[in-house]
Amino acid sequence: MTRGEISIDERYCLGCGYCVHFCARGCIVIPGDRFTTMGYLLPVFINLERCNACAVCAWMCPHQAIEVYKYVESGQNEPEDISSG
Amino acid sequence: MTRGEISIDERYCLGCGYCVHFCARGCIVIPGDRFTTMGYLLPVFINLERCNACAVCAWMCPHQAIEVYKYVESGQNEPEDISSG
Amino acid sequence: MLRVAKMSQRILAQGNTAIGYGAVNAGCLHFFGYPITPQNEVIEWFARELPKRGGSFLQAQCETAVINMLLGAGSAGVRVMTSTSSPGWALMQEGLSALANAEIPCVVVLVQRGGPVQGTTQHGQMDYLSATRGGGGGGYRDIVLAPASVQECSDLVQLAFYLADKYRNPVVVLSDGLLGQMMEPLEVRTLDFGPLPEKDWALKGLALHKDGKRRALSCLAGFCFQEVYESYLDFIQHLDEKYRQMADSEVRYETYQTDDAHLLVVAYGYAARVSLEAINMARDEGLKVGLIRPISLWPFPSEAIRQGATRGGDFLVVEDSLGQLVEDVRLSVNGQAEVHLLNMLSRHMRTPAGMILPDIVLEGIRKLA
Amino acid sequence: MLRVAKMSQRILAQGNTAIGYGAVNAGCLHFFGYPITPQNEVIEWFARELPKRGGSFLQAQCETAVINMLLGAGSAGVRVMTSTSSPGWALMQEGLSALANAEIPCVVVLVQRGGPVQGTTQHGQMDYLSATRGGGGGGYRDIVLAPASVQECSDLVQLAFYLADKYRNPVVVLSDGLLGQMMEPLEVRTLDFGPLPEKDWALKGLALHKDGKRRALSCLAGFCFQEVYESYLDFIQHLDEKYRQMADSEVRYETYQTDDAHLLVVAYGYAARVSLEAINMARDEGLKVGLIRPISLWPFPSEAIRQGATRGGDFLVVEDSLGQLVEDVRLSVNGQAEVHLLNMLSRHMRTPAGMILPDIVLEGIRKLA
Amino acid sequence: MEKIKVRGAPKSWQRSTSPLTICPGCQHGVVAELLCDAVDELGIQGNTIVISGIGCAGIDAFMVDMDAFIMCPHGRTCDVATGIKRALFGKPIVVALQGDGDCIAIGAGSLISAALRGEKITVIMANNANYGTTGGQLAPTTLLDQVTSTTPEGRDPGLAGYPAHVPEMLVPFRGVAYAARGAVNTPANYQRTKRYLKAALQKQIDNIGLSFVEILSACPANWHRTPVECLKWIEEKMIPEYPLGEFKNADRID
Amino acid sequence: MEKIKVRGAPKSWQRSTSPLTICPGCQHGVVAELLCDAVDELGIQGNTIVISGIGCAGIDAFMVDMDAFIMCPHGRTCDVATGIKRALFGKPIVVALQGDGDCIAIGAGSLISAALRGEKITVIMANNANYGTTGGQLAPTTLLDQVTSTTPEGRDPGLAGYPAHVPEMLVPFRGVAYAARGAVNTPANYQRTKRYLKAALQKQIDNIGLSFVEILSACPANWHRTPVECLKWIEEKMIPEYPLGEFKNADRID
Amino acid sequence: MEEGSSIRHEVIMSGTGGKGVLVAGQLLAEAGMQKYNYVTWTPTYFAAMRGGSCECTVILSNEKIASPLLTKAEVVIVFEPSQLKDFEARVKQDGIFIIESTGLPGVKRQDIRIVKVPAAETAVKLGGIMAANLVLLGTYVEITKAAPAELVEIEIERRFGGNEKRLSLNKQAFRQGMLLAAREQNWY
Amino acid sequence: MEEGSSIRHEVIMSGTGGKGVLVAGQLLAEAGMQKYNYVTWTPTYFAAMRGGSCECTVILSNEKIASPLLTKAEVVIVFEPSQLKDFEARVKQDGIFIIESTGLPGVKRQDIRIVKVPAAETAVKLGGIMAANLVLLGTYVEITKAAPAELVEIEIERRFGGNEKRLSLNKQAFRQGMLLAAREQNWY
Ligand SMILES: Cc1ncc(C[n+]2csc(CCOP(=O)(O)OP(=O)(O)O)c2C)c(N)n1
Ligand SMILES: Cc1ncc(C[n+]2csc(CCOP(=O)(O)OP(=O)(O)O)c2C)c(N)n1
Ligand code: SF4
Ligand code: SF4
Ligand code: SF4
Ligand code: SF4
Ligand code: SF4
Ligand code: SF4
Ligand SMILES: [Mg+2]
Ligand SMILES: [Mg+2]
Repeated sequence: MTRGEISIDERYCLGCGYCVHFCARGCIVIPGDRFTTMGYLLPVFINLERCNACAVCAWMCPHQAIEVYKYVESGQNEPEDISSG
Repeated sequence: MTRGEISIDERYCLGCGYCVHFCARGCIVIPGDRFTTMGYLLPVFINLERCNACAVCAWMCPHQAIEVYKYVESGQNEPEDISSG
Repeated sequence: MLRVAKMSQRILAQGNTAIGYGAVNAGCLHFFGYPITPQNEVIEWFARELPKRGGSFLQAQCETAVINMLLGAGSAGVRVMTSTSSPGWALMQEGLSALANAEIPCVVVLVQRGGPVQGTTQHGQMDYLSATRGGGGGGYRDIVLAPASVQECSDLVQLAFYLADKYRNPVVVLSDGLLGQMMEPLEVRTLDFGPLPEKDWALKGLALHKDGKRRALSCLAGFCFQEVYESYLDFIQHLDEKYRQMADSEVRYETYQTDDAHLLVVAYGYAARVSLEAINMARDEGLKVGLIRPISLWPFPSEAIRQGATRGGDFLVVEDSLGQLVEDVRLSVNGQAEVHLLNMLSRHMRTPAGMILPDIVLEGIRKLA
Repeated sequence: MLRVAKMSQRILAQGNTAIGYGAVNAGCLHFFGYPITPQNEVIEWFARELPKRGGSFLQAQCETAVINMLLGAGSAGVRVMTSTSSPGWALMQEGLSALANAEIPCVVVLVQRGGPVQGTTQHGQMDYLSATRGGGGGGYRDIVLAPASVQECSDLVQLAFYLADKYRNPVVVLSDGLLGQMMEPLEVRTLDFGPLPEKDWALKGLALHKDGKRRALSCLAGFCFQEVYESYLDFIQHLDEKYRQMADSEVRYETYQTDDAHLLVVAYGYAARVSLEAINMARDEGLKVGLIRPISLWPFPSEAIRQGATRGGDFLVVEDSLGQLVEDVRLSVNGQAEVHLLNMLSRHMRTPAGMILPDIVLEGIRKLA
Repeated sequence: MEKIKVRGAPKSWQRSTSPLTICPGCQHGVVAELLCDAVDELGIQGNTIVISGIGCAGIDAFMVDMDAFIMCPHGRTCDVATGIKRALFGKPIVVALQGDGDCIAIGAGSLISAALRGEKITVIMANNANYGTTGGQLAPTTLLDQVTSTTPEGRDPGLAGYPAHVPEMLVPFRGVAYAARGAVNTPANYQRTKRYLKAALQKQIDNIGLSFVEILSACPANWHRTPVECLKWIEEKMIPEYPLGEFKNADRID
Repeated sequence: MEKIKVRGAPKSWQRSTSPLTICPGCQHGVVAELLCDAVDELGIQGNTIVISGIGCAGIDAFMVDMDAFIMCPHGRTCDVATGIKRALFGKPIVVALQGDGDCIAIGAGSLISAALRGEKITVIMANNANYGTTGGQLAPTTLLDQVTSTTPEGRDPGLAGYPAHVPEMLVPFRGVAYAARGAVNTPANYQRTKRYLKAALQKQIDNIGLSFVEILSACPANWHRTPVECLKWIEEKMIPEYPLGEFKNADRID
Repeated sequence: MEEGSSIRHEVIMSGTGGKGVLVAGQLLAEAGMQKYNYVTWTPTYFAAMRGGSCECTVILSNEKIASPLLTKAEVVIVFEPSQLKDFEARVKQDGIFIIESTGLPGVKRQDIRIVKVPAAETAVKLGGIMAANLVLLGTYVEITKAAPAELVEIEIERRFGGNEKRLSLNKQAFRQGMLLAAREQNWY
Repeated sequence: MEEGSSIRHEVIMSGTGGKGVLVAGQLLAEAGMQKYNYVTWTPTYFAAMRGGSCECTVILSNEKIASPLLTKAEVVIVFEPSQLKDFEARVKQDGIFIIESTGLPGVKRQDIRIVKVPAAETAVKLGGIMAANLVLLGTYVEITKAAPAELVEIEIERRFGGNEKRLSLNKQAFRQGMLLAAREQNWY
């Protein structure tokens, strides 16, 4: 199974919670005690195991704060962007 | 048969010729040598015999220059205006 | 002049909402408007309050529509108003001169923002020339009243309705973003300016006219009609006389410590408030400086300023634009005194939130007094 | 200044069509317009001629659209213009100040009619204040050029395009119904005003920019961007400097027999032509009278007028309005001389066809000289 | 035998006192006549206010013996009508009388917005396929290939777009109660169009929603045809592009 | 194992350098993202010019790495777009990016006229059922009974009219090549809406006519709901009033 | 072009819309373009399309023309009887007042020359009342010699070239007007 | 109201949109209405809806207030650490600078009294960061006694009456702010 990972850029995240809402695999949570540089509640990626790099969180993030990565065998050539899903 | 008559007000007629065109009974002509007060060709009512007071000429006159009369037996009560045809 | 007919309560109100209180106390039951910062509180006030009072509120599709709805409603003889800010004001120019041409009374509140037009969403005083000189196509004059406090926002709106009806002409209330947003105590009261003639010219359907005859209005008054004005020039002459009468009768201004002043500050709206503080500070330093605050921007208090000039003082105009009011001061002074300008380039910050603050005006005064 | 680059033919042309010749000879291939009397000949000329010359003509749905199409086309860096009359001008006020704010060059020809706005379909000079003071929302300045002959209609449109590009600012050509409709011989010629900087700011798609970087424009230039202007006040300061530079460099006027004159007539457009005739008549009677004809209404030739005033002559302003140009003359004279006004109330007939005729001006001169 | 008058100018017709007149054969006069007829038959003369836009069609407002705002700013007819309707709390019958340019070029936004609001007014648009007043320029209603003074080679849709079909366009609007198109090029069409006008006014009387009637109208001066030739042009060119009929007739909107 | 990036901001996305930002959860950002996605997939970044109207939706133009006229005068977006399209003789792909108020209140006349002309531009309307920028007033798209700051008792159609259905309205226009409505409240709708946008841009590339896409967009600030609640409101309230789908898709117009 | 000499002709033509006043003036101005350095043709009218009074002023001169509008002109032509009274005053002293002769009230001034031309009658006889303007123009050109008749005829041809019937009617009318003037030189 | 005496309080509050700066100022102004003849509350902010810097000035006085805007005020409260530098200069000599205490760079001026308040921390502890403004307001009221605390509390109740949770949070925050001030009167 594909494994993925995301990174959330604290400078851009406004804590709206869409990523949490839309990750069907429950990989993102808002702990409530962490804040972005602008003072908003920060979401955190917690589930490296389940993330399949589907990129839905990134599509739905209105503030382009998320980057999605996928683990591939070294040397394997994957499409650069699966957003057009 | 109904008999009618029209009068054309020279002050308002602009000589467009619609009345001539629309009188199905050929009661109106533009002789070409008569002019209105404003210098337009004047139409003339010529056919007292055939006019049936249908009022079409008056409807179609854009300049409200025509009045239509109808001959009725004295004392007979006719509708005032047949325009709503 | 300020005969208070009815007084009810004292509340803390924004300039923008004070406008609403003023209007309904003047018997205005009709508001047409369009959202725009920094006057949204005005239209929201009317949206909330008019229905409760049996009035009618409509948010139109744009400001061009708004001013033409005023033309329609004003033709019916009701008191009607709108409020807008600079970009919306720009869009109302054709309608405003149509109102002047058709001689329809109405009140337009212009809460100025920093320009040119869209410019910013914050305060500014850059529409002075357009308000006093008559915007788009020209040839007409509107009375322009400039409040400098929340109370005046309310009171001058009432005066505006009175003058609009008196002269059958639009009247403009020229506020600004700061005045509109700030809060001060407001005495909610009804002012009485005296009786007005009946609006026998209003369109209501001919069955409602005493003489049973139709009424017609047009914004080509002198061009089309031969009933009211025999010809175009008769109409223009009538306008000329009307504007002269306004100029003779409707000048309003306030002076402060002008008697012994060597320097006269001229400012309106928020800049006048700031200048007043600076004058107080300057007086504390022993500087002989006073203030002339035009309340009517058109007609302009030229005579008062001319008198100041002949008494030998110089002038400092303080305005939050690159220099507009200063033209009228120069015209009034007519070479009899020096006229200096402290303009928006002296704001305390470079963002749109920057303002002309008392210290800066004080500095300006110090240099001249 | 009038370096003729190319001359082709001499034709009898209306002022309105001369505008067309001027524009295409200035390389203008884009016209957006809307019909309105008395300038219909302009738009009809472009509708007929531009397609033949590979240009693009569009009749928009209204003037508000027109001025915003100019904003779009001007952003692309092409020479673009429109023409309108007073009501249309009023509707363009928001767009005009947006153009000034976004610093987009374009040319707007205003063929004035009798007002207020809709007023009449015939000549008038009632938009002077609005053209020179900046219509709707304020805070900006447009250069305003006023032709007084058919040849000048063409030549000044070319100058207008040059100045618009030079300053990245709209330029207004202020004509009137009479000038627009009259015919005179026109030398169809191309004028050369010298080189201009490349329009590197223009929007064309980033693939077409040398640096491959995007270009962005906005009519909230000082509010939104931090690339070009660091802040709002930087932008305003830039405008201030630009307007000062225009005021320093772009004053244009013509004098006639002013050297020994005791009375100086000031007039622009058709009124200047009529005044010239009257001055000739007055000179025949031995009256020492001359003419100052502002060609640029903004920047105004204040200095020339001030000099006239200090030499001791009085002034007679002749204009076909209730009095607008007279304000600028008064501002320039600054109390140094008497300024009299002969206005539209002196027209020879009371219908909209009435004009200020030479005899009437002569009478005015006789009273003063 | 006695002679009785059976037809003259309608009761609510009024001779214009304005120096503005219309050209010989201009059918805008018939549009005004029809409005008067409809108003007379509904008995609403004393309660009707007519707002006309600027243009030749606007001159019609001089010809009605009803309260009128004559020639309001170009294109703003529906806005002015809205203003007066609301100012008088819906009481009067308000008619917006517009040329095609006034209505669907510069006035498009005002009409659409009034339609969205379901403003209780009646809009009459006289469609003469050009701007009559200013000398015959392109209007949104100009036919394809029609020569006007701003489409000297004929209207090219690639550059100047397509003819506007206003009543058809208004059908999907919830606020619109009635939309029809008539003509006055024959006596039959005259009578039919009068029925449309009465139906439209009735919608307003019944306070249902906006009602709209377009009327094809000859412009001999700018079509460069004699008046009688114009009638033929209407029949052969205009009606095929602009079919006559009722497009919407709703008893209630919701 | 190697980590490769499969999704970040779109290629033609650009971080705004403007001090203007949008609120947390405002979906206008997604509209901008979708536009970038579509532009990237069509490979037209270097040839596209974006014209945005004034309003929160207009801020989107800060976020695209394309030539842009950002926040042109309110409602004139289609006019400015027309100007630039014609100035460059039809060469660039021109996108008019508007809020609902910008598009169908003050901009109604401009949109209708561009549609009548069949102007070769693509119009994107972000429908958030209110005026976001000015603090949540009534827009033509406001739902019936919806509370806004100028309809404090909820939108009453008798006073404030009916919701505007723009793509539906555009269908009968000959000049319109494409009209659709999408939403971004679910990943599926996100993808579907991207297809609409690409189809719309393709119409312009193929020079067919005006193309139009409405996108429902959450406004947490003025709906007074959390961002996630907004998604539900879109699903339950907005979509029933504003059904998603393609309403017109013409391969040629004539 | 006569070198050095200062020649100037000025004429005001007045009538109502549709009577060809403006066209007559333009034909004269166009013809004048060949002979004079300076020419002005200046119209004023009420509503572009729908009749109403209308007027134009033509000046032909070898020297720069200051005002294209004149309070009074050497020659005034009135196409419309009803306007006679208004325009009587606009003829310069010793000037010429050319008027359509049908059914006129008396002109009062004694210091001007009055030329009555049966223009409408003449035009109707030739085939159409719309040529009355050309009759009047012919009279004017013959009396004043402001522009050579041939140049005017070239302009008539240029303008009406497309429409043979109209062209020949107008040419005839123009010549007839000249003839009338030549025949009646002594009318006062 | 104290007759005859000339009392005046002036405060500038600054922060970013959404932090309750304007509300804090309004609560003070409303409360002041009961005690003073003259009150001004004057906001300036960037874009109405979307954050950005924002500021308000409140003046309470028994005498007419000339300018509602001040270059410098007796008291300046800064809600947003990043704005410290901009506002340091706007405290009058011997005035008070009330600042949110989390992670601050040093203030340079020696001629003013600096009051550091852990407002955010306090508010979060009480149940929500959005009550930080009330903490700061409490501190201000306790230090300056510009308005009686009870009057401010009445205003808090009026404004948040509909929302019990929010009301109690805000009231607690306000009192906590006062307490902090009372406890730390000697902070400099
Ligand atoms: C703002 C403005 N623009 C332009 C005009 C000039 N104008 C007067 S009427 C008109 C159009 C008339 O066309 P239409 O509405 O179709 O009426 P019609 O004359 O054909 O009956 C125009 C463009 C004007 N008066 N005001
Ligand atoms: C002429 C003019 N009128 C009003 C405004 C104020 N204004 C700015 S944006 C806007 C409306 C925004 O609503 P919408 O288009 O729906 O965009 P949103 O903010 O909801 O995305 C208004 C009325 C303006 N800038 N210019
Ligand atoms: S969707 Fe984006 S902005 Fe929203 S919480 Fe997630 S990362 Fe932050
Ligand atoms: S990429 Fe998919 S699975 Fe991974 S965090 Fe995002 S939404 Fe969840
Ligand atoms: S229809 Fe009327 S205007 Fe036309 S010719 Fe007959 S009477 Fe005259
Ligand atoms: S009333 Fe009828 S029949 Fe008589 S003239 Fe008129 S159209 Fe002919
Ligand atoms: S120009 Fe056309 S529409 Fe106007 S009055 Fe003449 S015929 Fe009628
Ligand atoms: S107010 Fe609404 S539309 Fe505007 S940025 Fe905030 S959420 Fe978005
Ligand atoms: Mg028309
Ligand atoms: Mg919106």
